[in-house]
Amino acid sequence: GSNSSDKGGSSYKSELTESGKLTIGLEGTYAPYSYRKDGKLTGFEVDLGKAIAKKLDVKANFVPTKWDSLIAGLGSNKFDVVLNNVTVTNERKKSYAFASPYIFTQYVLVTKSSDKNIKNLKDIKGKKFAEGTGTNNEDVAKKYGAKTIPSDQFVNSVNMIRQGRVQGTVNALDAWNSYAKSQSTKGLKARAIPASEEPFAQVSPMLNKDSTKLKAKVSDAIKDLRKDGTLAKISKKYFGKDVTMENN
Amino acid sequence: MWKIVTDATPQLLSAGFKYTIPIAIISFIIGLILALITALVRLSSKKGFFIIIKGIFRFYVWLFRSTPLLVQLFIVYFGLPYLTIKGVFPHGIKLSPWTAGIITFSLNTGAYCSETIRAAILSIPNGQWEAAYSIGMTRSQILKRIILPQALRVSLPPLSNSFIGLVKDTSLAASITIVEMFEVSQQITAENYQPLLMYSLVALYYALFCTVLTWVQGYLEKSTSKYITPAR
Amino acid sequence: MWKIVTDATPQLLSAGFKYTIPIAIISFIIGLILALITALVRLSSKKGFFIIIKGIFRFYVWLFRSTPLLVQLFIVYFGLPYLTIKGVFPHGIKLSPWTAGIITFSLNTGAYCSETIRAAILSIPNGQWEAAYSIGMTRSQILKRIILPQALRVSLPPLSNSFIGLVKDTSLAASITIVEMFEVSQQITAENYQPLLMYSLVALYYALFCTVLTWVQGYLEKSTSKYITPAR
Amino acid sequence: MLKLTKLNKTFDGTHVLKEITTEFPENKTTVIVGPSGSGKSTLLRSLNFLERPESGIYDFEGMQIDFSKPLTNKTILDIRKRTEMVFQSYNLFPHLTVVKNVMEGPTQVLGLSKADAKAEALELLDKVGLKEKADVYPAQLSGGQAQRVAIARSLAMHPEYIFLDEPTSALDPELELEVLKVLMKIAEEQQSMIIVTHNLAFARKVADKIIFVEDGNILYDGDVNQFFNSDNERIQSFVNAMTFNDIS
Amino acid sequence: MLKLTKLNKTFDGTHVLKEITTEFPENKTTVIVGPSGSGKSTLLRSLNFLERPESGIYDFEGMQIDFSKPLTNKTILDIRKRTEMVFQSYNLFPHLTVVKNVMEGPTQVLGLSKADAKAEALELLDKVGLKEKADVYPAQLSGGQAQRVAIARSLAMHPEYIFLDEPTSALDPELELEVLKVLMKIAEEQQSMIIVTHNLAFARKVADKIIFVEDGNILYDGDVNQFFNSDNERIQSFVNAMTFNDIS
Ligand SMILES: Nc1ncnc2c1ncn2[C@@H]1O[C@H](COP(=O)(O)OP(=O)(O)OP(=O)(O)O)[C@@H](O)[C@H]1O
Ligand SMILES: Nc1ncnc2c1ncn2[C@@H]1O[C@H](COP(=O)(O)OP(=O)(O)OP(=O)(O)O)[C@@H](O)[C@H]1O
Ligand SMILES: [Mg+2]
Ligand SMILES: [Mg+2]
Repeated sequence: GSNSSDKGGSSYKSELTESGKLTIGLEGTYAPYSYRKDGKLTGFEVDLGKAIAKKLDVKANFVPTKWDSLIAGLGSNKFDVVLNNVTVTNERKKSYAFASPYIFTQYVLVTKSSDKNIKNLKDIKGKKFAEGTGTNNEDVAKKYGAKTIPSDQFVNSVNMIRQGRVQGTVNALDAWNSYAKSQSTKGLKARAIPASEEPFAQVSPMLNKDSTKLKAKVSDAIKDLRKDGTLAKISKKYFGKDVTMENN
Repeated sequence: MWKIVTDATPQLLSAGFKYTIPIAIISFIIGLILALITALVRLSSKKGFFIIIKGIFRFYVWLFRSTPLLVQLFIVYFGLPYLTIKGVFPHGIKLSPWTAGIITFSLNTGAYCSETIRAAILSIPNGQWEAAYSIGMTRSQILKRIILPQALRVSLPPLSNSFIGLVKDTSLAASITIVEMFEVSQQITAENYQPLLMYSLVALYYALFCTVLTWVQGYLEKSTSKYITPAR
Repeated sequence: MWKIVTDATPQLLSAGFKYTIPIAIISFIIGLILALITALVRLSSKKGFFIIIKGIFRFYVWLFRSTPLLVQLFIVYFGLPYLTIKGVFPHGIKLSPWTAGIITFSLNTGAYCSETIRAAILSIPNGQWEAAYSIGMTRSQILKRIILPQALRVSLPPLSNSFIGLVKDTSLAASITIVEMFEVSQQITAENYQPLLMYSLVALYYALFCTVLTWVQGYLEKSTSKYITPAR
Repeated sequence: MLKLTKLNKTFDGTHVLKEITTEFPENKTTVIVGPSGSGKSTLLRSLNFLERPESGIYDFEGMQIDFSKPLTNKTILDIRKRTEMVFQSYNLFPHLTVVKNVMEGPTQVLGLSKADAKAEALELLDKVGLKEKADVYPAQLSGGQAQRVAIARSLAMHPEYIFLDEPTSALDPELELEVLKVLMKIAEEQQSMIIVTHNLAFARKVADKIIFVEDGNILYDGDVNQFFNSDNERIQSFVNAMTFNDIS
Repeated sequence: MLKLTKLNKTFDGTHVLKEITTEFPENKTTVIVGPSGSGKSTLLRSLNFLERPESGIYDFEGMQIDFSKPLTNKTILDIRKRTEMVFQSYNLFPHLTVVKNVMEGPTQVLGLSKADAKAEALELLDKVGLKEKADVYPAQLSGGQAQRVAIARSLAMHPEYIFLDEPTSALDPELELEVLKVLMKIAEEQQSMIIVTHNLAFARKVADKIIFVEDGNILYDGDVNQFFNSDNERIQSFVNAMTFNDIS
């Protein structure tokens, strides 16, 4: 338990879809955020979910599903919270509540290494870019005038660049790093986008707007986890560095 | 590469046996029963109030054939909780993923297969009905003992098409939070970044199951055709 | 809510007319031709070298019925580029999304429909072959003029099942980067966060198209059955 | 006694049975003769409700049925149980073996045990000379054999009335004779029968009453000898036709 | 002249045609008689390759066919074009109108124009008394009508040989007579015909040669008058059966 939420007592528990459990929605197909290793769901967000649940004094219950289902499921109370690398945007704030951020994501611009035309985001105008439908990566690519091609997994985006089907992808630097750790990046180049060019995206737990008490509780938990170093620890485990601080 | 295969296999098979196969089999059985009832109702020549019942079944077939299965799953699982009926469902109809999945897959299969069964029944010559009628058999006796055994032979290949299609469609269950075989393969892909390999592997396991089904189909085709002189 | 519908409709319909409907229609036509050829080859009683050809068609049907359509699309689009054949395809077979989509959907439809057509041909009584043979008609004349017109009647409902299924399956084209109707609905959902509403809306447009197909099916069923005395 | 009063039946506007009024006495054999397409089959099928005349009264052993009114299923089933039809085109059940074809009615409709039904079925198959074909499927029978099975199947139901639509038209004279002998024996046992036939020699032997139908009208209805010695020109020419005296 | 030498045919081990050796003269009518199941249909169907005997030599107008060797499609097609079969069970094409049934062969196989084929088809339908049924579908015909269409369909092909398998068994005596008259007329025009029939009166009138088959063997093969006046007991009892003198 933490002191800062004592005024609400444990009344947030009445907002849980399943009593005694924090039901967490995620895709499970996005390393290193959430993915399957040796038959078990693992990843940064899985560890984070467990840590938050512990702070809330409930059990963590992970429910992997598709992106659209994550949104729909929050609406019809199938999940309490979505931990899926969701970036906070003004548009999303209209429909959902966001607890305090746990990752600040730097963007990366991935292209063929032979590509001399695309150096920074301004150069992607009119180019074909592979982006996940509904992601903030897609938003950024669109903002800079790229023509986006749907691609539901990061690895498919990379393959499309290799096969010359698209010119590049705007993605999370962390996703790229994770890929580069185990796969060859021959023929590809990646340029991390500095915050001055495009501000880092804030990744937060997404909740139903009605779950006000739960939201406060989750925010407190994240703040606690940041304070006690847990956040940095699991970030190092999965990203090899701390991505949980603003301007990391 | 070999390691990826041996690592992934137990996970894939466990999901297959826990979700993919049971969902496919249970839904197909329920769907077949539904399809049979639907075909019989739609073929009935009863008049009066029965017209309304026929209309309902017509609507059901239309609805489930005309809309995407994914949307059907979505609405049953995520949409029904909004459907509050005072007294009966004060908090909406909240189904577990399993229940929602089985219901939707069954209804969908039932709609498609009812068309197949309807066509097969219509293909049996009238003389068969007449001979059975004049023995004094009731409509349901005739259906059970004379028409359906012959209709089965005609409808086996398209019904098996539907079953095999259903096996693959169970992958949509991932969208209502059931981590079936295909979803597992995608989760593993997220770590090993080998989508082509993983997809081929999961396709292999689908193929194994479907091959067994094809054998069953072949066996049933033979055993329901033994009274037919060979066609050329 | 009304605004969401009116905003989304033109985008959905444009994707529907540009991708969903053309892909479905073209693939179905090619698939039907393929299915017919496959069914005829598999029913042929020719011996010798032809056995190998029959084996190939058997394998084709097995392969495309047994594996998920999504995997097929994936392998044709993402996998074939790795298939370098010296001299012929030095850089692998790189197909455009359209080509890959049409090829895969056609092959898939062909495999399923070949089973339907095979069953329908087998359901025509032997006496029809014999009467036509003794007039001196060739096998292909008999098929074209005597057997297939009668088989069409039996196979219409299951074939229409396949077509309607295909219309919905075109949504998988999104995985090979074709922004068809369903993908558009997901893109809009990504902005407005109303998946249930958007899914229902896109389901409505699928339903409209499938309803037209159901009408066509009904019309064809009537016009191919006019020589039959009504069943009871 | 079956009585028909003012029976009318049309097919797509063609009047095929015109104000038919006649009766079929019980324990007797009534033979219906007439040219092809005259309506004999339609008349016979109406007695079993396989055709539904538009109007007319059908008196089945005192039970009054008005064809211009809707019929209840009970009435139809009741009369079908008490009557039996043998078809021009056999209509054997192709998916059942010969003996099972004969057993189907007794086990399903009369509720006989399988053993009893089988014993009687084999007896009846013996009667029509087909005991050794008991276990083959109808597709393997020659035309004559198939028709004999159909006759056995109807006899197995011990019906009050048997309706036979050209029961021996596919049999060669020898086997026709055997079957006719069986039918004669049943006739002698006072089984009520109504037979449509083109075999006037047989009609003459077996008929207690003869009905001559032409173009949907009854032209003759009564005594057998009077029919064959009629001085009506139409009847004379019809009767003479069968002797093939006219073949040049 | 068609000649068969030592023809053998088995069905699933049952020997139904045993060392059949006989000939069918051209410009003559050969009649095959015999009890049901004796193999008459099988014999006739072998002449048209609808059945494939295991062994035997078939001499078709000088063309030698050895059944123990594989047959070429050309041979089969050639002989089928020059012969025509009328079936016991009509086998009309249900999806074509009556006149189109008759036109199918002439237009598709002989290459006649539609107009010519139609004119002749209507003539032939007139010959069998069915001109007014030209535009209905087979399902709407009575049994007798259907068989007459089948006969018209075969006549339309002007075959060298016509094979008829109980062509009139479903016709009533009056119309049978008309059809028989047509067949007699064709016989007089020296059309080669092979007819399986149970109508011995007709056989006597029309046959130039008679073959009596029993149990897969030819018991008699030769002159018609000798057959009917034979002192062979088996033949006598077969011939007598048709007069129904034995009906008690
Ligand atoms: N289902 C039907 N639809 C339309 N017309 C029909 C139908 N069945 C019979 N007919 C017509 O009704 C008339 C009487 O037919 P029916 O079968 O009763 O004759 P039939 O006397 O039994 O002839 P046959 O001796 O040839 O069997 C015929 O002209 C026939 O064409
Ligand atoms: N497809 C088949 N499979 C097995 N046995 C058959 C088949 N066709 C005919 N038979 C058998 O072969 C024998 C001869 O049959 P076929 O039809 O030639 O007799 P038929 O002389 O024409 O008889 P009918 O006068 O009754 O038409 C019969 O015993 C029959 O049961
Ligand atoms: Mg009749
Ligand atoms: Mg025969």
